[in-house]
Amino acid sequence: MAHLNQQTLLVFATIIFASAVFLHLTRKNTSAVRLYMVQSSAIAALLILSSFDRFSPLLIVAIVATVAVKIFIAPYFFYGLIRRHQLKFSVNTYLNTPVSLMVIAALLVLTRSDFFSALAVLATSGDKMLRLAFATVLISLFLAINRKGALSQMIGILSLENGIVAFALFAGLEQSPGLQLGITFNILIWVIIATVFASMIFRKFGSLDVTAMKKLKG
Amino acid sequence: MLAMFAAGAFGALLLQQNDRAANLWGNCLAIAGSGTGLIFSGAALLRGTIPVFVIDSSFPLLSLSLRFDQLSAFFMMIISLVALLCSVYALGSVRHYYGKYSIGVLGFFYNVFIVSMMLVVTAHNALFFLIVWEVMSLASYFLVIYERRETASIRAGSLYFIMMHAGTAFIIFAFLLMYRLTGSVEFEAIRGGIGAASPLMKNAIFISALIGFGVKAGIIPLHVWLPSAHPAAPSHISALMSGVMIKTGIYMMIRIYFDILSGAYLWWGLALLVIGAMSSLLGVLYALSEHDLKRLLAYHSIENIGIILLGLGSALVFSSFGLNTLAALGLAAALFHTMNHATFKALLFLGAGAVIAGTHTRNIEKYGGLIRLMPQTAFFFLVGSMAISALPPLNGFFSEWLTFQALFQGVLAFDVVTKIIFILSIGSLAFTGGLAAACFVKAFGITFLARPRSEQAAQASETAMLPRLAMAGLALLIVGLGVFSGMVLRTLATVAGSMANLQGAETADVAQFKSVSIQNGFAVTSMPAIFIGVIAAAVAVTVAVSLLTRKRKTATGPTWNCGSDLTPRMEITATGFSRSLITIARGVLRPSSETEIEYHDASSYFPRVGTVTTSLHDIYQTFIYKPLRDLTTIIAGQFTKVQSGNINAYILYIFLTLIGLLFFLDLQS
Amino acid sequence: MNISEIPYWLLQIMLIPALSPFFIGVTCRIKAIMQNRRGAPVLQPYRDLRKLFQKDEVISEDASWLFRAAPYLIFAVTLVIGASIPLVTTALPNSYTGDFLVVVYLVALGTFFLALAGIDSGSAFGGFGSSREMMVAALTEGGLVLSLLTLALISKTTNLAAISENIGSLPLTSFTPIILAFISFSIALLAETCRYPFDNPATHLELTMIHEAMILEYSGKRLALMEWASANKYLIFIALGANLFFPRGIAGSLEFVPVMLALALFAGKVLLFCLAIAIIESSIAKLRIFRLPDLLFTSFVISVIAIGLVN
Amino acid sequence: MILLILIAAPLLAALASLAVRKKILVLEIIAMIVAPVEFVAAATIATQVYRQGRSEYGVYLAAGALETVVLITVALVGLAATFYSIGYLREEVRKQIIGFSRVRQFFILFHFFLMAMFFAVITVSPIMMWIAIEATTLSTAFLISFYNKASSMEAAWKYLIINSIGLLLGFFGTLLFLTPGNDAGVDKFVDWRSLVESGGSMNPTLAKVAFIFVLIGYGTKVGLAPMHTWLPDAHSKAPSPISALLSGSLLNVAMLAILKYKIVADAAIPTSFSRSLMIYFGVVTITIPAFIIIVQKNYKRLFAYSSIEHMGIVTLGIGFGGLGTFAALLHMIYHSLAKSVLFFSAGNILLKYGSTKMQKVRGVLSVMPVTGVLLLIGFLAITGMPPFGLFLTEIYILSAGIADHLPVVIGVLLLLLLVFAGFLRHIVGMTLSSYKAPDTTPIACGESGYLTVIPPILLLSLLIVAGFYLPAPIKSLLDSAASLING
Repeated sequence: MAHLNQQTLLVFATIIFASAVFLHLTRKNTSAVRLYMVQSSAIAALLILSSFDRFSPLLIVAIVATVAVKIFIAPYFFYGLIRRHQLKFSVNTYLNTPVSLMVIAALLVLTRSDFFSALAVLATSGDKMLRLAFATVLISLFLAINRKGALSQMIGILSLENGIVAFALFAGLEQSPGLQLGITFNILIWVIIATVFASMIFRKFGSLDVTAMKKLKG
Repeated sequence: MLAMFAAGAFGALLLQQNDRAANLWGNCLAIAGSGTGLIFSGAALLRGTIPVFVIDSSFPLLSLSLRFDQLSAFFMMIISLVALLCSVYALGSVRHYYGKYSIGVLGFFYNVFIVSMMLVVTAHNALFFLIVWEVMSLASYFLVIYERRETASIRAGSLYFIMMHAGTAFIIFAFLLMYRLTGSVEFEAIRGGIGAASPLMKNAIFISALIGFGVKAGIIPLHVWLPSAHPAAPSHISALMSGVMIKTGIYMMIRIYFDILSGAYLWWGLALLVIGAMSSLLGVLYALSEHDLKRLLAYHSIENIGIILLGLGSALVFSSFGLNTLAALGLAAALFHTMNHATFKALLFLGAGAVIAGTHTRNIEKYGGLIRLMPQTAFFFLVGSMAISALPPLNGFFSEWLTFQALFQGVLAFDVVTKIIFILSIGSLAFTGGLAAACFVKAFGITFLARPRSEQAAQASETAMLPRLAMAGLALLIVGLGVFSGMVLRTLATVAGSMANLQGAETADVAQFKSVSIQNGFAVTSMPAIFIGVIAAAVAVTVAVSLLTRKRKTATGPTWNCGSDLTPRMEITATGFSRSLITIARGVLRPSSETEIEYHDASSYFPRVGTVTTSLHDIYQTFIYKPLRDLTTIIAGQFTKVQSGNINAYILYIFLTLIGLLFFLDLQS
Repeated sequence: MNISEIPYWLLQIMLIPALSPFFIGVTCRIKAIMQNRRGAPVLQPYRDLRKLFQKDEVISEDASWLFRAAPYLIFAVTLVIGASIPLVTTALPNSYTGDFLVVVYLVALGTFFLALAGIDSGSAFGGFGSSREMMVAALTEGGLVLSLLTLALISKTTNLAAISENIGSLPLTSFTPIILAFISFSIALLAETCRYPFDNPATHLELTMIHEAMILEYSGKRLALMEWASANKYLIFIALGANLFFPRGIAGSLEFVPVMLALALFAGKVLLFCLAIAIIESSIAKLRIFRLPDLLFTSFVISVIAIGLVN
Repeated sequence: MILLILIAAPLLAALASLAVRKKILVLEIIAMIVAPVEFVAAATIATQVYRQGRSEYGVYLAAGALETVVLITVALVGLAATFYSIGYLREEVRKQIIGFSRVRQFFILFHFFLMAMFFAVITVSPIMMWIAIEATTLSTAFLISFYNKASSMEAAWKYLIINSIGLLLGFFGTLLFLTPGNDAGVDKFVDWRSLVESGGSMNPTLAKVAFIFVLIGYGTKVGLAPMHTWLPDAHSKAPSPISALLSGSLLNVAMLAILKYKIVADAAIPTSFSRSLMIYFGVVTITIPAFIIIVQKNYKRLFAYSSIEHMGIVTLGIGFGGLGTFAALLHMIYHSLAKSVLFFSAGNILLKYGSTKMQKVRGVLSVMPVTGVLLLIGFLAITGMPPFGLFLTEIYILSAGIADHLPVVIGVLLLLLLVFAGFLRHIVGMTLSSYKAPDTTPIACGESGYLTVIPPILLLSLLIVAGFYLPAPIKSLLDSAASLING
């Protein structure tokens, strides 16, 4: 993606990163899904941009599939889940917002630190974006840790995946479209299964709070 | 021979539907196998050839290498001998189990047990050795828990198995160190390559081998499994375990300290002496306080292992000074006592088995008067008791004498610190002898003499023919080994001299009238002379007295008891018998005694029933094993908290691991 | 062994059983005198034995063959020991049973059967006697072995006759360890021969007796043998004390005159021992049974010190 | 061609099962046909690899020595688990725990699961491998929640989430490894071989970071502590044949991924890096379960923890290198066999006693003699008692580490002892103790059916034989695989 303006890329990277941060801040499940859609859209845009220099029909299919899964199907499932179980506000965290933000800041500092410079060799277009993408990965992981809601965890994981894809794009690590398709298909299945499970869990436990599941220990 | 045992093992397993057939098949093949083993090892021992079998395996490092050198052949002979007689005993005695437990399973593990012991003492590849060593533990474990509907057996078995496994861990460590030093697991190669090892390594090997094999041998404080495991097994198994199996630990100590590891350090021998002294003295004291016949015998095994270690320790001290002749003397003493203990302990366990079979109890307080009901068993037990109490002219005396002599030489040879340890070892050996005699007066007296103390004892009957035959064989062996100890010693001296570290050492002269002379006449004794002397004197006295008093009549009457009627309750009990000695040794034994008195009325002036219960605090449990177990449980509890059930925590672990490793990487670069 | 040795061998074998009742009598007599009694004549023990041999005997119905056989065996053992130790000469080459450990363990053999016989009758006394006897015997063993070992180490041999010979030729200056060992040995001697402060040979009171309790059920010839054996043991220990620790005067050869002189000297030494024992018995009280171990351990420790002082 | 069969057969079976209506027997027949086919195919591949060093189909599927080792365990346990499942499910159907649709669901997912594992093993593309391993997660999620109980839902959810996160991190690592291929051409198909070849040109620090991610990622699937947390839950809640497959096959497949990346990483950086990491993870992974095993109350969890511990041993062996690698691979095979036997017996016990609490299981040896013996022998095998092979491999692994990692070896020896003690206590309590029937529902003595005992018996016999005799082909396969890993 060397032909693209650094500035443009940084904007996308910031969008991806910011939506991950906002995922931490939001109190509503619906807005979380929306934030995910924003993030996915940014990824999709990046994908499309990157496809300009090596056009192939299969790639188009792959991109379309990705867009479909990430922007439409996954949110659709999530919305369905929210609708069915009236889950609009069921957001519960371990750390309160300020502390969460501090942790995020710490993670951000971490990605700025020296050890990360090794990854800079990957950067075909400036390591700023890479660092942001990596920060997204970590912050999304932190989301899965911090949130007690099953839905938030799922979104966290998907956001993590977005972060990785973004990282790959910024580092110029595109895979062949066939593989891209496979991965997308995988994610689709994952989203379906996870949604079904979330729904089943709601039926068994009466909420999507994962901390209710603590029978298995020791 | 292996085939015979294998056939015995699997045949018994196949025949397990039919108790009788399984018994016959399993034990007869065991007899045949151990008979062959006896001939084979005897031949190897006497001819001095060293048959070697090596079969390569498909696994790296492992080869099935068997070597019948002198030491192996000697131990093999002991095993075969005891196994032979125990099998004869078993043929007659396992009938109790018909219909109760599977005879086939017993036969299977019995045969596996024997054959694994034989392989243990002949294996010359560390890996192969470890395998058969563990198989031996495994087979004996299943024999210990054979009476599996008894909770005590299961508990004993578990303790036994865990201790064995712990021991094996140390043994593995010892071998791993040797492997590290020499890059080989073949004994021959290790011996060749280990010479240049650093002192630290050698000491580490010494310590871990000591712990590892010490567990098997039952040295204090690693003995805790022994008093519960030996009694739990059927009696012929106890005989084998106590008489033979624990000696495999001794065998390996000899093998490693005298054959493989060259250049012993002084403190090794001294450590063995101290452990030996402790084990022998404490073992016999614990035995004194025991009222379970088989447990009592088991504690005596600890005592005797202690005596063997005294011999071994002195040999190691001598060897560290390069005094090979003296070292060979100590080693020969240890070997002799090993063999003797195998015979008399086997006999005693078999006798105990016969008694238990007759009375259906192991509580010594319930016996009494059995000498009339089971005269032959009583006689054999008496022979065994005398031998274990080191009374001349039986074999136990000679090996203790030899051990004494080895220790005496130590007092003569060394400077103050070493000397004091030797003196104290002598003292402990002397006390041990006396206490063992006291203990066996109790064991034999309370069991066989006076009146039956319970219904069961009054209804006991003599055991079957074959068990008696086995016991007779062992008793004969005890007398024979005692009387012909000179000749035996000559063979043992060559065994001791065949060790790599003691090459060509001369130990003893066997001179005119089979008298044995140690250290150029420092000590001389003749077992045949003692034997003949005592017998001749006894016969002469009997003849003379009966000639003198042939007109005098002998009447029988009730025992005088100050005019009151005598009941068995008035006889001395085992508790009472040993109580004074235990009270004296309360500093080490920590006895507890509870006195319960029931009164006729509330006034507490007229006691109706008084019960005194004495027992010992198990200081090893309290101070070593229980804290260890508690600590483990506490740590385990902490580790359980890792699996808290909270999925967020689980993800956090992954996250932290990731961050941690990345930081680690940062630090590295 | 040639023909000329035979009389000396006979002397060696017969000396202990022949003289032991006499010295028991002597001890009793001395004690009696010290206690202002007249006492029985010194030959009284011989008369007692004769009387007992002529009596019928009653045996407990609970007793087994062991009870019957024990007296013979115990007596025989004392005979063997008596023949094995140096009495009047060190020239009898007894390298067969003359080892001090053999002697100690033969003593134990006698004790073993004595204790068993005590239990066998089923009487409450016998059992307690056995228990105490075994306790004392077990605890004595350490001191006994180590005190004799002191001598063995000094003379570089464990053969009693050789020890006797060697100690006799030592200069007096090297006597410190020997004296210590002797103290230790004396304690063991008192314990083994059932004397004050360990046992009261004169009573049949259950609180005090050890040895007598065990032979309580014996009568007639077997009692005679038991008493005689115990007398033998008494003399044996005194002889050991006399000839190992103070061997001066013991004959070094098998000629008539030195042997007879040695015999006389031996008798004198034994009499001295009897006197000492009688004095002890008359002047101290019997110890409580649980104080005995202290004394026996003292004996053990003294021996350890003695060995430490050797060379 | 045969490689294709390996994937096609389970796929077809799954589709065929999907089409079955009403008849359980048809499902069983399909499974019974397919399982031997897969096994024979795997065996044929093994022979091919033994003879020619490699078996290939097109550019996409290939198996070398290392793959074959894992393939054998998958096929073998798969075969046994198929037959065992039939017996197991029959019993459950008989008890009316489940009905037809559940059985069908079981078999469909079972076939998919097997297919995913086979594919993961024989695909040449790292990304495809990632996809396949992710597919195993997805196909087993519903198998774990098979009984639809709250606790099995919980287990499945944790399984799904944790593994997804782990695998995403692994995916990240994979991407990082792909950088060297980046230069050559954008659309180039990257396979393992090209990765190794271009490994030398990789930035060392980058390779290290990538390996850390891969190790954590796939390590989650392997059950390396502290990423193991899903494993005891999932393995204990799944139906027993699935537990056996999870423990006996899936862990090996995931381990294979780590091993392959290790080879790649070693091409870029000194082996000491990957080794020290693996030693670290090995030790932690042995330590945690070793302690938990002592206080465990649930026998299926006990076995699951034991699986973690054994994966730790394998990791440690690879970390030690040398003979340790060979032993680790062999250990994987032995562990698969032994652990399957244990899970099968656990299944039998569960069928009989209806509880996974050890406290409620007493006197197995009296109630079900065959299962009791299987459990006892399986316990001895899994704790590394001779004459079973695990003993030898553990010794090999320790001997490989004794020279450079003395404290580790000492620690591991003690931990193994701890495991043994814990196991002994539990197993003895279950098997040998006497069974007292509760008054309400006494348990009938006897086994649940021959199909529930014959597979474990056969596996056990194989284990015993393999403990005494290692066939030359297997040995040479292991040798070449080990030399691949050791570099």
